[in-house]
Amino acid sequence: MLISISLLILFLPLLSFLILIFFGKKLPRQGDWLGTAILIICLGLAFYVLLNTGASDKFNAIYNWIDLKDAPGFGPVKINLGILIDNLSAIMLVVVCLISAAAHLFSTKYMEGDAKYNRYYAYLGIFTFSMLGIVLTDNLLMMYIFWELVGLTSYLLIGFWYENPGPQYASKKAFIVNRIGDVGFFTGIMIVYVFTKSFTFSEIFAAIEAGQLTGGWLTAAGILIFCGAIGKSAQFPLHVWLPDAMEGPTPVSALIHAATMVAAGVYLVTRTFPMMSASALTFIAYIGLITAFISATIAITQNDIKKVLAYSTVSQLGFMIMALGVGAYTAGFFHLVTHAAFKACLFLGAGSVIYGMHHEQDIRNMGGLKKKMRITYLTFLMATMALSGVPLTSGFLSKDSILAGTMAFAGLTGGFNYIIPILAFLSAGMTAFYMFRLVFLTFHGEPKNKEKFDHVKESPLPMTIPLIVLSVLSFFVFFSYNPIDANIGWFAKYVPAVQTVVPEAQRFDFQKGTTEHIVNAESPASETHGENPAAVEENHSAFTEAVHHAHYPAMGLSLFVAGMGILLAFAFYKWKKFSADAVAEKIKPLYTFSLNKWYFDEFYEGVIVKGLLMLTQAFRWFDNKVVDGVVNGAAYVTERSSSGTGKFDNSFVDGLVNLIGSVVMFFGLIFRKIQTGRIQTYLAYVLFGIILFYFIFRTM
Amino acid sequence: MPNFQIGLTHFLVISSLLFGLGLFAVVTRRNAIMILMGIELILNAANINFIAFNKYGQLGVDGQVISIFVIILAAAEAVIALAIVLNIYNNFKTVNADEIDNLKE
Amino acid sequence: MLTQQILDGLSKFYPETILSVTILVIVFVELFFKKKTRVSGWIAMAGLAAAMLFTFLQVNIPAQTIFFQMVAVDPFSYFFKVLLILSGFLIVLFTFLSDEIRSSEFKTQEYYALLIALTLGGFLMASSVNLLMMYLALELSSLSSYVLAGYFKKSNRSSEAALKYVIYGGVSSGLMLFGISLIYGICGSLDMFAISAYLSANPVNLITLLIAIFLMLAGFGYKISAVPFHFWTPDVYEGSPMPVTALLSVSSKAAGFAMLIRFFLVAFQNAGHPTITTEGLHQYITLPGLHWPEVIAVIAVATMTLGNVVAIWQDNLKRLLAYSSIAQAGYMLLAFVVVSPQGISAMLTYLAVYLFMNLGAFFAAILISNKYKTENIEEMKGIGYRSPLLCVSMAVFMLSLSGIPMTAGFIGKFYIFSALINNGYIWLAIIGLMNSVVSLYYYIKILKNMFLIRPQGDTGAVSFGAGYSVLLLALAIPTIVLGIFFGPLTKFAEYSVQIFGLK
Amino acid sequence: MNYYEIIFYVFAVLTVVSAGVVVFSRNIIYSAFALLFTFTGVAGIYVLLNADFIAITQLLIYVGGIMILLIFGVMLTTNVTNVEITTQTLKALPATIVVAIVSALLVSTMVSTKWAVKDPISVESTTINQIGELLLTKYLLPFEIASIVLLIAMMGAAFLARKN
Repeated sequence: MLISISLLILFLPLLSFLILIFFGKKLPRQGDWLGTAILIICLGLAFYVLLNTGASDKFNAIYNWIDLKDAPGFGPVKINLGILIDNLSAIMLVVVCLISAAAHLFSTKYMEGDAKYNRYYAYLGIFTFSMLGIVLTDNLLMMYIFWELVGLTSYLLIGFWYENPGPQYASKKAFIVNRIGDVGFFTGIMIVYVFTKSFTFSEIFAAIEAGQLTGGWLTAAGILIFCGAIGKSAQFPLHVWLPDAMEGPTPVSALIHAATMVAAGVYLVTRTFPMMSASALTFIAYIGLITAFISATIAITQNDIKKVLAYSTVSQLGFMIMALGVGAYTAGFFHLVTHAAFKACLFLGAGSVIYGMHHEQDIRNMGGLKKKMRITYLTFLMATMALSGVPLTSGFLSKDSILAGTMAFAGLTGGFNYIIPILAFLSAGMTAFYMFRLVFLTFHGEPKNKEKFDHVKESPLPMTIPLIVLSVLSFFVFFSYNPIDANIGWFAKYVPAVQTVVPEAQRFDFQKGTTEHIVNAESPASETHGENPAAVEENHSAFTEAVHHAHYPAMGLSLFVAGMGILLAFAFYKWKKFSADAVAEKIKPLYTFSLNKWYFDEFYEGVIVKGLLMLTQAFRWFDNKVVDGVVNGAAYVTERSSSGTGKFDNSFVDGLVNLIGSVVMFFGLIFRKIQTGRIQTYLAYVLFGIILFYFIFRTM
Repeated sequence: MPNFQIGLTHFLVISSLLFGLGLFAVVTRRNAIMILMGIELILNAANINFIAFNKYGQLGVDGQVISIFVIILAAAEAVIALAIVLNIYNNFKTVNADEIDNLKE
Repeated sequence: MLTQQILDGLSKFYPETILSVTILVIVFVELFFKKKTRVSGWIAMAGLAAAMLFTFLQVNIPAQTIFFQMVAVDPFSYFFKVLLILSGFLIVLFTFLSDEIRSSEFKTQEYYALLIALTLGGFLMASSVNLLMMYLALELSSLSSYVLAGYFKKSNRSSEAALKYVIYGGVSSGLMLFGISLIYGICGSLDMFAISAYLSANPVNLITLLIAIFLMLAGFGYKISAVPFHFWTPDVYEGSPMPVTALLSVSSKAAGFAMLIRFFLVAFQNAGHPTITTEGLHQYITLPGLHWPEVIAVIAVATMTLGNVVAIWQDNLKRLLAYSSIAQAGYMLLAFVVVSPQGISAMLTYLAVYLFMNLGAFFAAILISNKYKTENIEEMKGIGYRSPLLCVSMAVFMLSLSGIPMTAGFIGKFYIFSALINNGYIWLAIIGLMNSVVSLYYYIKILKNMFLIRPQGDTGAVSFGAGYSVLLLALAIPTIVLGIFFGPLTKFAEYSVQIFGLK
Repeated sequence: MNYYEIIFYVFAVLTVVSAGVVVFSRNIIYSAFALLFTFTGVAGIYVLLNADFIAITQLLIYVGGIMILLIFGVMLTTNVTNVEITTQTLKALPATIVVAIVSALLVSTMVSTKWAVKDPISVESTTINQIGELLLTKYLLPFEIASIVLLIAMMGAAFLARKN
């Protein structure tokens, strides 16, 4: 039953896509109501699924897709497709449907009058479909397929206004940068498949537990699969696509860059979490940390309202990844969910502002909007507080658990790893600062652009309703009735930590020994662990203990840094105690460094792209001089020996390819000429063919 | 002294010769009706085979029944082919197969 | 006793009987309609539907032969009957929607009667287990297709196609008949099971048998357009009315394959008594000294290679599709080289998939020629912007024909190549793959013209009626869906070959 | 040489020579009439092979039907009053070689193969009874299908040949 409902949820958006792309133009209002209605239905169904899925429930439907029996030298080749509904996918279903429905509704006004209105809604539909596919699948292969589909559809959405060079460039960049990560992802999948002969998560975990994939290969597989997340979730060093992707329509940014596509990477790591070895986890943690820190520093100086949000997204994604890396599984996923709501709210709020300001995006030209856009302001402020980690918000809960997790991790592993909590707290402080800076510059103070300001009106209802809904969801009550401790909320109970399946030698010290009896008790292990909440209590006992101890210090510290950040923002932009410009002047090198986004794009452009170009130049030189020399030499000899054989082609490889091409074309031409149009010639050929066959085969 | 006793082989040689002559007509004669005559020769050759094998293999009269069907089919095919040739003549004012080569390559 | 036997046979012969009656009804009813009418088309549809219904009733019938071992009723023929009816249906719809045929001033009663006759011939080709019956069925289907190819009497191209077809077909079937007569001489019977029994029990002159096989191959090869018996294909395909071309490329080819498979497997693989292995699979045993799988391998490689390399040079869409369908026949023959249930079921899977994608390509071509009045690829520049649905569907069919993943064509090729590799024919698989790469070139060429070059001159959108769109989608959606959910299809194909050949 | 052999050779020569005339004659009318003799010769051979009914059928259908049809075809498509009734042959050399090889192959195979020949036994004077019986039992289905083939042929030919 739940499986059928989930299939319905999956395919309804696809239906919306098909109807809208083919018949959208003919429907009233180009069918936007259809897409929106479908998504709202999906949302309802998703809630139904969530309510009917217990914390330890697993509904799995498997369809045998390809069965090739035994392949020589490999074993049975069998590929299953499957749907898996468990706590993770149930929650993600709701999140994706919720944000998508909000974006649909919001767009009815925001995109009104666009020339490709129906196509826009169609794209939203197919994008939602692909994202839901990622969420619902129970195996890596299907996940990869939908992963690519998400990449493709996000390309369409980011480049929706492809008439302009900006979106064109941005969509290409997003696509290409994602491909780099996907290569790693695919390689990882293949490694896993070769060792475990399966794509299905539960089978893979069982096989790893049985020791079929260990050692360096296991770590490599983990890191390579994580590469997919690096691309999709915009982690360092592939984070460069996300800020540029702001060229797309703003509701799209809310959908793709708050809750769905970028969350897919985090979701992937969550799903594959049990197979990550200690080394892979450490790698993940540091990537997350670096991402969180760097993008927080960049966000401080950005002046485009969407760019600030973009870098803040990258930074928050870094937090989630880092949380998973340090083993704070629940906290990472929790942050994914809370962040989805308030970040979508922020993006849609930004959309509302941009709509009101007639496509003005520079915050230096805004100011004072508070009075004119009451609802937008309040919702935006609410979401900002959540993102900054102000108490009583959902963001406070989730960020606090992450920070506690990093502290616990540092405490347990010690040494250099203390840098993780230090930088994490710093980033959290910066987050509070740049978010309040954004609020002050946009909504407070004097309007900078009087002319535009006069025309500003509050956005219409279809735009404000999603804002209100999403901002309300930023309150703590939806996740835990205790405003300072998430651990006693339903969420932590619903998504308990999972048991790792990697061999003991490849676990962190604090993971060792503590769970041995559980592993034994559950053999043969065919499912992921953590089904029994009592067992989970004892799982990770060392880590859980440490987190517990770190909870209050972390909370205090995080309150402190957030407070400091907010205070600074007040000092700079509200009370004007200091001049931001003056400070920027003082630390000019740092400022420009941040403003220019750490020169990542320039670095890539300068070193990698240029380097590649130079490499190709070098190859061309090599080609021209050396290979050509050899070839020309050979040609010279050939020419000498048989005059007039003609020149060889410019380069060897080209020549070979062309040669094959020409051979094909040549034979094509010959065979084509055989087709004389004269029936009797044909018949003579037939007889000739029979004779030929006779003489070939009579000797056999 | 060669064996002049008439046997299966004699009939088969005749059928092979008919078959060869039919093929020759099909491949070399320009007139479409001549080609049809060639096809008839081929079918007759096959019929001789059926009946000869039938007699010398002691196979009842199955071969003869088969040859009846072949004759029926030959007639049907000739009818259709001639209708098509007439139609060609109406359109092209010629029935020379080698001049009708607009569809090619 | 005798009567009982005949009546029993008749009770398992309803689909064929219904088709025969449909022919008569069409001929009779048309006497009363002087004007152009679609009545006969509807009757043909009704007949096909009834035949389909009665075919479905045969789904679990035990494999057996009826009418004194003339035809078999078994899952294998069942598979082909379903395929043939499906394509018959679609062709009737194509005819309804083709401007070419609608604008012709002829009455169409013969057209539908001939179409049904061709389908009936295909039914019998797929199910006959006696060479005489097989030859008769072949002639029935050929004779109707000769007339169909020349259906536009006033058109030079159409009548030229008919002439070439009838001469070529006549000679080929003559050669085949001579081959059959040799087989009769060698084995003393035309019953395939008797041939098989004779060959496995008695020593025969292999060279004579080989000559007989080659002569018969002329007949089979002409029907499935395999090199070197393919020469008629491009000329006839180009000249014939478009729905007829589609019919020839699918129905008649599928029936030819059915005949080929049954003849070779039953007669030469002593499939009357297949060995059953431990896994419950049939293992076919080739007669010692008879290397017919190698012959097929050579033909298959030649067929797909020639089809692909010549297709590169074509500018006429119909002609290109003709060469492409030659190449497709090559891929299918490739699977036949693997004389195992796996190979045969891969072949059947491909045939089913081919039905949708090839008919789809032809239907798209019909629509293009309806609206843009051209068959030339160069003149199709930018029409992707003018009729997106049509051209996207065309893209689906082209990509599927070339075997791009996530399309049905990929699944077909995938099964064929995996059957080849599993049985050690790695070289053949590699040649097949290389051919797929070559084929990509010309399929993409069409898409390039449609999508990458902006239309010049008139750029207004060209739309079609709902019927056209629905039919187009009805072909395009299976082409995609079968690329993802092909389990039932392959199960069906495996089921169709599993008791194949058992009496 | 007994009568049987003499008659055989007479018919054999008649068949092959007239077939040669069919193929090589430059005048299509001559070809058509030579074909008449070929068919008659083949009918004679059938008689020698104990196939009396088939011989009659051959004469009736081929000589009486198909021949007439072909001659009509010649008359309708060729301007008889014109002197140029002759039909030239194509560039014949390659074709001749191919056909010669095929024929030589066939003849040599026919001669060299050891056919499973059984000793002749006495046969009934006529085969009509047996043929009739077979047509309505074992060959019932082909018989019925043949009628459909004829129907289709008639219908198709009528369609193609009639004026609208």
